[in-house]
Amino acid sequence: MQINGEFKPLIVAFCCNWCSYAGADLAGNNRLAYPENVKIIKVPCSCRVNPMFILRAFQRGADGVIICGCHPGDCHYTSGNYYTRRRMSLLFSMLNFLGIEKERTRVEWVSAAEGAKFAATMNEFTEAVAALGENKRLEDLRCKR
Amino acid sequence: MQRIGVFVCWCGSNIAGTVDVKAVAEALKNEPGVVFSTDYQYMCSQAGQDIIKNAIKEHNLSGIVVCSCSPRMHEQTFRKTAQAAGLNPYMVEISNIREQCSWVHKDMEKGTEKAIILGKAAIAKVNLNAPLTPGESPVTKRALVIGGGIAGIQTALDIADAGFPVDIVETKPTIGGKMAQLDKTFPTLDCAACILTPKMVDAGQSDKIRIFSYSEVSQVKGFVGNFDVTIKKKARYVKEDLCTGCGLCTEKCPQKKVPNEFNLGMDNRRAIYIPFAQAVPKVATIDADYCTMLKSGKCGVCSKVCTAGAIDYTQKDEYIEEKYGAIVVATGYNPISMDKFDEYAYNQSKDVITSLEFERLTNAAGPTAGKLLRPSDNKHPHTIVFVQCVGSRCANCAEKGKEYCSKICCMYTAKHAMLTRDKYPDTDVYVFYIDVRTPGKSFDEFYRRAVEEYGVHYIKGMVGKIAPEGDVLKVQASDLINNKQIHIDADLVVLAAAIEPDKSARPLATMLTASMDTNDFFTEAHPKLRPVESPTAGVFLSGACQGPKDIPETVAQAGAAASKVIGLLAKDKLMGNPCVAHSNELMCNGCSSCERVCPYGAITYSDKEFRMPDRTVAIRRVASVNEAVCQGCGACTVACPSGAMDLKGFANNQIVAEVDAICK
Amino acid sequence: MRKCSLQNLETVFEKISESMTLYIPADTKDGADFTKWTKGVQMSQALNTNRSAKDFFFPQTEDLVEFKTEGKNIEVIDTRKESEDFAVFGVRACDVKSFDILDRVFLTEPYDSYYATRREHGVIFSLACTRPAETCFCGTFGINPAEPGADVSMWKTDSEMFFEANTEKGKEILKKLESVTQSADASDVDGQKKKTGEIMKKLPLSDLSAEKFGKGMTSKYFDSPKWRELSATCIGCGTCTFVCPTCQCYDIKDFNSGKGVIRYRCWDSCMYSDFTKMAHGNSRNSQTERFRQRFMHKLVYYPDNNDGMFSCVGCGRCLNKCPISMNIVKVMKTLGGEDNE
Amino acid sequence: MQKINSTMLIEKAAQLLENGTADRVLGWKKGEFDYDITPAVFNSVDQIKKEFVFGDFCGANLSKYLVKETRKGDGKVAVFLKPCDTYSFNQLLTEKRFDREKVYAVGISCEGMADIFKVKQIAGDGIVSVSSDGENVKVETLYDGEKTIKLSDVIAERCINCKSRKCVAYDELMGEEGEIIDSDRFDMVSKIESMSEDERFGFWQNELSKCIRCNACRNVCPACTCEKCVFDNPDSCAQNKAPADSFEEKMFHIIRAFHVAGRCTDCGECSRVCPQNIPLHLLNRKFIKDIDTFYGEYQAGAQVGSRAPLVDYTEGDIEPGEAVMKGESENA
Repeated sequence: MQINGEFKPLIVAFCCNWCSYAGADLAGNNRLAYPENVKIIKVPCSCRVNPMFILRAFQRGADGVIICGCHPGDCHYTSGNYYTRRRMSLLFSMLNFLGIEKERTRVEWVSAAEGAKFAATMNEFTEAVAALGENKRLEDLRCKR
Repeated sequence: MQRIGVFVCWCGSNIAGTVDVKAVAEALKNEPGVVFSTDYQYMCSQAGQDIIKNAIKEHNLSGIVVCSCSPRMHEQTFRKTAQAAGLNPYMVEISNIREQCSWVHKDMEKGTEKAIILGKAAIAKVNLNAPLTPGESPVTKRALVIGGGIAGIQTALDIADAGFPVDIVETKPTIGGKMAQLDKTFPTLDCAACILTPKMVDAGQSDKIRIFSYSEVSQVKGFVGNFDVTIKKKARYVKEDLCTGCGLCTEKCPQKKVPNEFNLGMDNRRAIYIPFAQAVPKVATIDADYCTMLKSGKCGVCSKVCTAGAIDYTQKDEYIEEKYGAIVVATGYNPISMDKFDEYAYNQSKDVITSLEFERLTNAAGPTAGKLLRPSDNKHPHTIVFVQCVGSRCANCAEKGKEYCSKICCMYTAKHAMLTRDKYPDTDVYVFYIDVRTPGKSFDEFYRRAVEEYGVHYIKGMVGKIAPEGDVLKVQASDLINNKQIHIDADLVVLAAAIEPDKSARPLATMLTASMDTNDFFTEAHPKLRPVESPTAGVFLSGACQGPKDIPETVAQAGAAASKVIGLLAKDKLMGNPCVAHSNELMCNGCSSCERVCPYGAITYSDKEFRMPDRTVAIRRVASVNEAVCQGCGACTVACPSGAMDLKGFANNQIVAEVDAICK
Repeated sequence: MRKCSLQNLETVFEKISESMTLYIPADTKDGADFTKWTKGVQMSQALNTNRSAKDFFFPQTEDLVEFKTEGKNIEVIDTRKESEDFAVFGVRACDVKSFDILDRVFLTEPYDSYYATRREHGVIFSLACTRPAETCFCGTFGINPAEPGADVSMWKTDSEMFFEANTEKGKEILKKLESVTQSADASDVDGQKKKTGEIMKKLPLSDLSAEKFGKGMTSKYFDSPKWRELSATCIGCGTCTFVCPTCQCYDIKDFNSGKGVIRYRCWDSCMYSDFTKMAHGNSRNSQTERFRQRFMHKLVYYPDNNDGMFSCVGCGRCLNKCPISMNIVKVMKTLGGEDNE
Repeated sequence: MQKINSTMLIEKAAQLLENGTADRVLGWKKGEFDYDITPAVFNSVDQIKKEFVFGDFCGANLSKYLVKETRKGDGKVAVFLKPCDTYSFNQLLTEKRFDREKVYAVGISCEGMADIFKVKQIAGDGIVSVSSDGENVKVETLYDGEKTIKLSDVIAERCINCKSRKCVAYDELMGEEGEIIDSDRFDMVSKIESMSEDERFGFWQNELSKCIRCNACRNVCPACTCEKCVFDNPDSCAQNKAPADSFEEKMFHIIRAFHVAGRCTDCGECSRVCPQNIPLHLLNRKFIKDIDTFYGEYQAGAQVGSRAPLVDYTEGDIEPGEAVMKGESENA
């Protein structure tokens, strides 16, 4: 998304309620800054994230989408993030196959104790997406009118 | 269309310092559905909550958005506030503009802009919220414990102690399990029977505990609080209520050549038997495989000698149906088979035995009346070799053994070695080990005593081969510390066989829809935080069925499982989490994808008749979600290709609305 | 009549594209399709394009209007742009005829101004057929592939292309092309027309007759048990509809872009299970009914309302493209054959 | 081994009706020309003798029809299944989409089906007749008279890359059971993987922009048997009828491929029926190839009841970041 002529990538972060959302809260508690254009959507578990949500975000103008969940083995629901891992491995590989920049999508495991990791991940991911420029390959021109 | 109220919190300067809260409240006024928008210093304060309550009443709000701190902080607070004002608590959405906005951004303009967008996302979501009510289900105040070993007994005693009826289902004719076969227990060396049998008696005599011995669970239906269980009581051909346990029949029975499983086949029992003197229930059982009367109709000795008239050759398997609120799995363990360990000559020589066999050999009630005699010739052994980790920690020999550490072997081997040296100072005792693991209370001291006080030879290294030669067992081993090969002529070799979950666990897990790991140990709901619960609500884990454990750990876990059960049974009704999955039967294909990813077994299928769009009637298989069991993770919603499965509170359209609002 | 040598065809293209966008059939790896002409794009030799010329006048999706919300106000924006002039070159007689059918739908009340604008701005150069395929049956509907019609008719011989204007628009454009074409005599293409006529008689579907269909036949065919059999394996896709030059159903949908709502229309197919779905549900619930609708519309309902004109032009696209090879020819033969049984 | 021909199948179909094994038969019906064969349900011996046909143009996979057909009435449906169709059959059974008891499956060996478009490319327009003897195809056209083409030159793309000639499910087998074969079916996927990101994007942008959303790929797909597709469901947030923006083309095909990932048996029907000749099977094959690489070889439909890779996991699964690299570099 262009703000005052400067490219600021819009990042949608899906965070699981139990680990990563709490990790994001901890980043806040510790005042660890990351870009404003990272917007978090809370889901009960990373396995709630449907590939359609990811594509929808890109359609509507997101430049990067990141999914954060509990570390494998630590899922509140025991196995949710294992499914996330398989689904996203295949989905991201497919997007890459279609020539959509692989740097625009990411899965990161962030525990409730990893506020610093959350902030660092967001900073780093935003930077990586910023380097790619605007999302052109999965955009919907109608949303940019 | 909703009537939404927006409440922007300053959180003193926590939010207001970086976010222009007035601008946020003003900007959100124009969002679709919003009819009221305001800001206040502390929304969570009584005064703040009153603002919310009044606005709900005054503006007839159908939903509210609170822009404040994290929902982890005050979602519950605001839900209660809403409820107090007559609004369904699930019509509340929190927009996290503190932890995820004001605290991580410094620029007022940018922070305000982000806060507005986060507010819009919450409004977009609440526009699609529907009032949710947690499902209620009654609780049957009775627990089932599957397995009557020390784990099951302790769990049952603790539950009974809290006043709830408990049933124990045990496949053997008596409860007691493995512990009943042990001689002494480490590290205190109390006699196992002395500490176990009083508990067995307590269980047998408790008016809250029913023991279904010689029985199995054959079917489980239902869900937490409401399990319907069918128990198969195998025919034991003895009327339990009449048998006094006098034991006369077990002395008179002419069939004397039945291998005694309690002594691991090292001696014989009769076809009618009581496993051991302190059995509970102390009731005889006829072994149908050996009883001449049952096989050929000729004999009837036991019937003749039984003055109580308890013998009934016509008895049939009986099926009992009972309702339970909670189920505890305590199916325990077994030593693995030594068949694949040819190098240790277990099948070639009677004098190569397992540690459990050694327990029987040293037990006063065992086949040798507690005298340590070699099984082959009943001679007193002088050189005894213990081999640890037989089949444990087998990373490279998974086809023979197990990858995991069996945990108890180090300690019981130390116990065996120490007791042998104590009772028979003329013996030479060697222990071969990979590592000696002694992390329990007083464990290392115990092991050190074996080495230092009792002179047990601990040798780091593995035994390569054991070959019976004449009278002796040629033990070939390596000593890793001195880097040399060792040859010992042993009289007796004791193998510390790895332990594995009981074979009955796998089919039971299927019945309970409880998950298992690759080794067939039951999986806990959370490895750290919910170690005694299975992922299936209402199913709890006790003892070695969850992983290798020694007695103190097992008893601790048994108590923990019992307390979880008591907590459940103490409730009259279970309130579910209303944010659960829901299947739209009209769209469901019955493909089972959702069922396969559900960690809780919350999804069941039924064939239903549908009037199809083309006016024909078809019977289709469709999924339905048991709301009492579903925990709301949402795995099923993505596995479902047709979108028939959705999650209340986090519905597809709600999440998409948030995405849209954020990406606008 | 005008003509030019085939070598000089490119100068004709150049000339046309000076004043308007030109589309010609060009080969792709998947067959011919209308392609925007730029220098170097060669005209295909193929009999026909995968997709019909309908797409230029009735595109698959088309924005109708846009709504923007500002606070609680809604602004209505007419998104229509005055179309630029364009020319479609090499349209076969069957596709040309399809415009008669579409015009009757879109250019009668209620008048479809979106379609009309495109019709006004488009010039159609038709091209006579020389090598019809086995799937061609335009003759069944009285179409003569040697007299293709539209604004300008064209005939291609081994070395030359001939042009004959049929409308004012056609005359105007041929006038513009005078510098790159030469005068010719109408009889120059007689031989070729005759040859096409001969081949037409030899086509395997030359004996297919539409006589048993047309106005007033609803009751005769509506309840035929043959529909069930014919539609038994129809997969309910929209292939036949979307490749058809005469199918003209559309759905109107709203797209919420977040910044406003775009109301657009897009092709719809009566073969789809959600076609004309209303609050009460679907009007045709089984695939058999939907299947019947499509063919009854082409062969009976449309003629009923349009002086007996059929809404099939025999282009054969559905014969080539249907995933299960079910098509209007099989339907006509099966239903029409009922009398004889 | 004699190649399975029309006569043998007609005889079998008639026999199954006559001896009461089944009361209707799913097979193929003669077309207007020799190549435009339609799947059909036969109810009488008479009809079978008149219209049943089997040959090199019977590419249609009949397994999906069983979902609908078994819901009608009580009697059994007999169905003829080529090896690739038997995989779909098993997959449908795994997903409990029809009652096995209501079906009598006849497996028929197959050496590959012909592609009429390839025939037309070689023989030209105006095909009057086309027939094959198992080795050569004789074509007669309006303009060029008779021509003989090698059958191997006109075998459908999907059959050239056939994964298995083994019938994995049947009640009765005609011909040999066949074997799983080594094919080069992933070659094209590898080729695309080894392109640059821009080239890959260009390739797919070009292919997918041809899509007219006729839904033929979806409706013919034996893995797409949803009672209602998300793309048709107004409440699904994904409903869409036309590729109004190039995003919609990608959305539809990515999600469709994802929904059948791990369930797609690679029967190739999607690409066969695409009127725009989009190589849709390559999307499915990419998923198959990735699944094989990431989680070990898995063939959907090889066994009834097998657990599809997307409803399964292991604790040591590859991480998405690594997976993307692996999915890209495997062939580089």
